[in-house]
Amino acid sequence: MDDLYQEIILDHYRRPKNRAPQLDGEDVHVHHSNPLCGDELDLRLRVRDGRIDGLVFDGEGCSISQASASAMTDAGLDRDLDDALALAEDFRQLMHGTPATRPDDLRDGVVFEGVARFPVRVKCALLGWMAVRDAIETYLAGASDHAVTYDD
Amino acid sequence: MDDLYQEIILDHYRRPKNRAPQLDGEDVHVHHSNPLCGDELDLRLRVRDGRIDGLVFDGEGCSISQASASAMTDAGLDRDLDDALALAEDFRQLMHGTPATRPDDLRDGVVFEGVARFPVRVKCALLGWMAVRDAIETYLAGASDHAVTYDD
Amino acid sequence: MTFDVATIRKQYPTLQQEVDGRRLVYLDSAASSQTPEAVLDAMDVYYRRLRANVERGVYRLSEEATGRYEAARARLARFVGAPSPDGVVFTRNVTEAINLVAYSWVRRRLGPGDAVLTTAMEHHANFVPWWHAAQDTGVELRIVPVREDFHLDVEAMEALLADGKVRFLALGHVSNVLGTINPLRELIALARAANPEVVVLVDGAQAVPHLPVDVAALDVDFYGITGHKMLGPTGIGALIAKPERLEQMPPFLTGGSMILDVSAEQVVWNHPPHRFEAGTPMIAEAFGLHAACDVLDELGMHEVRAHERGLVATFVDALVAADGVTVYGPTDPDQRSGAISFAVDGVHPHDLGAMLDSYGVCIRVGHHCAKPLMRWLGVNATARASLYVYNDVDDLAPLLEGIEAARRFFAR
Amino acid sequence: MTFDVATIRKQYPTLQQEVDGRRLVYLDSAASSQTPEAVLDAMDVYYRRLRANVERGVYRLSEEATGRYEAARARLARFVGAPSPDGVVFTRNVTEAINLVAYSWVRRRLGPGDAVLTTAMEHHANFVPWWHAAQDTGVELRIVPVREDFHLDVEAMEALLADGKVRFLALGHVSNVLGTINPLRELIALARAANPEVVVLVDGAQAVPHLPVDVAALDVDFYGITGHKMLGPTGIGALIAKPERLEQMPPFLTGGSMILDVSAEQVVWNHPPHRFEAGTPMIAEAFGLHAACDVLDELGMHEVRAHERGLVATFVDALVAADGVTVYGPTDPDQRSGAISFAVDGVHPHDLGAMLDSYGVCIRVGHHCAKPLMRWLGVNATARASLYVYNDVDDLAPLLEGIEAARRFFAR
Ligand SMILES: Cc1ncc(COP(=O)(O)O)c(C=O)c1O
Ligand SMILES: Cc1ncc(COP(=O)(O)O)c(C=O)c1O
Repeated sequence: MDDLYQEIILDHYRRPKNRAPQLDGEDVHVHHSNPLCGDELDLRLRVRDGRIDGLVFDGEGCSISQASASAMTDAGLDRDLDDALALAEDFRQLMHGTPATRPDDLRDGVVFEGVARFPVRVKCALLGWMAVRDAIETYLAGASDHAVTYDD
Repeated sequence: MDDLYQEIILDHYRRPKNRAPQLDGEDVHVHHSNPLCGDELDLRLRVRDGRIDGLVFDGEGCSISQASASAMTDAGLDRDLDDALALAEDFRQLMHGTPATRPDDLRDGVVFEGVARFPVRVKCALLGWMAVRDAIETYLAGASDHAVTYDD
Repeated sequence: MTFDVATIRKQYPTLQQEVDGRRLVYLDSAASSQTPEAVLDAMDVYYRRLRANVERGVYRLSEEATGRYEAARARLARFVGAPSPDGVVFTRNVTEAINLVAYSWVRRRLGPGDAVLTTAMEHHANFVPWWHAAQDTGVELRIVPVREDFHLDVEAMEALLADGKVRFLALGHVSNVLGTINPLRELIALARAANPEVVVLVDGAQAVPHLPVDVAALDVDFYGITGHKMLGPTGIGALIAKPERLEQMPPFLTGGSMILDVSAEQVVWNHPPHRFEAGTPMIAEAFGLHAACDVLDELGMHEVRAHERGLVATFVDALVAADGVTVYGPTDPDQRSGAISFAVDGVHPHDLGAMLDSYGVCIRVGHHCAKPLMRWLGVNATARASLYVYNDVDDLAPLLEGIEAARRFFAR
Repeated sequence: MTFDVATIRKQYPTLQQEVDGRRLVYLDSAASSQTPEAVLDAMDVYYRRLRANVERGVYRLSEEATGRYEAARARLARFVGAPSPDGVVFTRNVTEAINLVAYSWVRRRLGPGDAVLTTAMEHHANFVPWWHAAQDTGVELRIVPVREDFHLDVEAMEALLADGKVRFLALGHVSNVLGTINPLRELIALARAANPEVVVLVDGAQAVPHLPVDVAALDVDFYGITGHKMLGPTGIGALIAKPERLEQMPPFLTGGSMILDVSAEQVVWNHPPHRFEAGTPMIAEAFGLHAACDVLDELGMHEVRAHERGLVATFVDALVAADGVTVYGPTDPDQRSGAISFAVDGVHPHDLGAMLDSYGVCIRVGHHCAKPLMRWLGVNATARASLYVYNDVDDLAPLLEGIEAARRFFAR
């Protein structure tokens, strides 16, 4: 329990950052869902000069998925797109048990390390990070909308 | 082994009675087979005045199936059709563990009693008796030919 | 006989464990039940003494194994009140049993202009096969909605039947989410009134483990069960059918054992039930299922039901009374079985499940393979506690404790 | 390491028995193999410690059971050289694996003008599904004949491929009757030469237990295996497929676990392999199959093959030399595996089987689910002795003794 639900995680869950249903001037909107848990996530991205200029999420789901999305927006804002993609990959590795190479850049993302020991919850923690990766890739591909459903 | 292969059974197997590929003036021919064991039986019946006037079998199969068919023809010849049907039912009961009610009429058929303890072989012992029943019913239905395949 | 849960529990090895120093409280039998020693022993008889293939051998191991495999078929027939073992087809699980009917009956016989009627309360196993068949064949799929009181909407069902096009009805006996016991006789009578020829399949996955069931009295064409929810092993279920229905059906899976003869020109199918059991069957599993029927009959299915009825009343009352808990399903214990879905204010079911796990309590969270019902409930997921013969009132306190802890922990 | 059969045998409980005071000699592993303690232990771990449903639970029992269920998939992939666990679909047996392909590939994609090529040497499991699909879809079924030397007739096969209409090839790896090891690479190359797009399914039921198999090197699209012939439990088999093939296929059985989303309007299928595993899977059986792969790899598949190669040479030579015995199958041990069919002059196979049983020797008699091959051999049935890791030369004497006794007993 304590491995999973660190205080910082609960903080993000109770007082999420960058949670909003809209984003002015949004370039991309992606919707990701995980039917097993019923997690749903809308992520909106605004890009200026190859940089993440706006990033908000909205959704429903367990504390891990919502807290991780919140921590992700915090760590992702203001980054170059490539850099954000690399950071998402770092987080993904972390969820598969590899220590983070950029713990400082992940900010509160690092406290999700303990989730790696709960395979069913890894998908929850990854939801936001996979969504931002998808949003960036969608943007780079010139599109503005994308929806992804994960298997269990 | 000894329960199954009584000397009388082996005698019928080695020197079958009424084994022939043809029957003069035949009224009905039935072909019965049991694909599991590969037993095949051709039975030919001639009826005069409601009585079994001719009864021959031919076929291929294990000793039990061939010996039982031989014993059956011996017991069946010269009987009224109804009587032969009743006798076949008596044999069927015997194979399901009920003592024969007409042991004398079954003649050598009674020695197959021990087969009842070998479920897989019961079908073999029944083959000839089920064929004669079918032949009589086919005759009574006014037809002259019938083929039946048994499941395992 | 009183229902002596303490003694019963000793028969279930998994329940002897502790989790973090706490007694393991298993409240997920609607997903899969625990397995008693008697079932494990029966499988050991096969693996340790009679290990041989069945239906074909003339040596004693195989003959005895075959005899016991067929005895399991007869035992199950007796357990569910089927008139003859010839109407019992062993399958991997109830999902396969339902698919067998979808492929060998519905897809073979129904087409455009015909309708299949199912309900919004079904497990995916009794929904997706009809949806898929409808896609492929042009059959129309109609869905009985659920009422506010968590029962099927009988008036709406009548309306869906009115034009007489419904030729097949697929209905769950007991809902795995709501616990609702459907009034089968009444619903089937409705369907037969609209079309006397309607063929009826009942998904009995959640009924046979918990209620006395008599398929002959229900007079249904097909009834599906699954072994792992009724104290049996994984890997076995059954389709219980009227033998004449099976006679009318072409095979589904084909291969060894289900044929009488094979050549390039002609294949002669075997008779039911063998026609529908292609290849080497689940032999050890059939031995185990036989023993599971024995265990349940020794307890007595009326006694099992009485025990669960009392227990579910206690659990439902306590959950309804608990702060911030909403129960989805009938509250009258006469109308429900022991699967209790609920929500806890401010706590996602996933988080609740994780918290309860830390209290040694195993519950299921998620959509329970009933997405259409989840849509109707307006939720993505629920938490579900479910009861069986080895549960007792002492399992309630840890559940409530964990719920309360989660409520406090996740309060925003 | 030498192959120490005496030590190996101790692991197989059934073999510890006596029949009428004689050691049980099990020569029917081609029908079903014995099960070692390690496999039974692995299933016990599930039933006694981790008994819960998989793929859905957030509590630890279920999480660990899920992890091990998926580990079994990876283990089997490794055992047969499949590049990825995503290409491994668990089925009930190989019969179901082949039917899956018949329903979700052949029936969905082929029609009049197309041909499926199979052989006269196949088990019904790899014959009847194609025959049935041909009946229903108008696909043409072509059959490669068998040569006098008990190998497939390669020239005839070339002729059957010549018009390029063959879009699917279904081929056994090792014959369960003749023991013949088919030269897969050569035969598949022939088929691909005639039509580079041909899709190939191999029935590996009799190969994987006895030979080192590397499906990636064989480069086949589909490869079927069955657990109960490879020291595993009953009730589990697998389809090993190229993942991209599975991606292209609609589901076969539908229900829970194989979907992502379900509504009246839309069903979203899950990704392979889950798309093809509907409902609760064979969980304990997967644990057992995992252990069976471990046991075989510990023995070493090259060593298993070497042991059986030596043994089959001894058995075949002795049977060929025995009075009145005819062996059906290649005599060169390099071309054959350990299933040895034979006839005894003047003794029906059934009678032979019964006599051998009285000597404690278990062999199979009958058509071995290979009626087309029986027709070609011109017999209704054969006797078959088959070998595995727990057999040794000391099993030969009782076999020969029983044969000789039967010959004398039934001499007319
Ligand atoms: C070559 C071959 N294919 C298929 C099968 C069928 O196997 P199962 O009955 O396990 O599906 C067998 C075994 O009987 C076999 O020997
Ligand atoms: C009502 C109902 N139907 C069908 C199923 C599917 O059972 P199985 O997975 O054993 O096929 C379940 C269990 O999950 C169920 O609760």
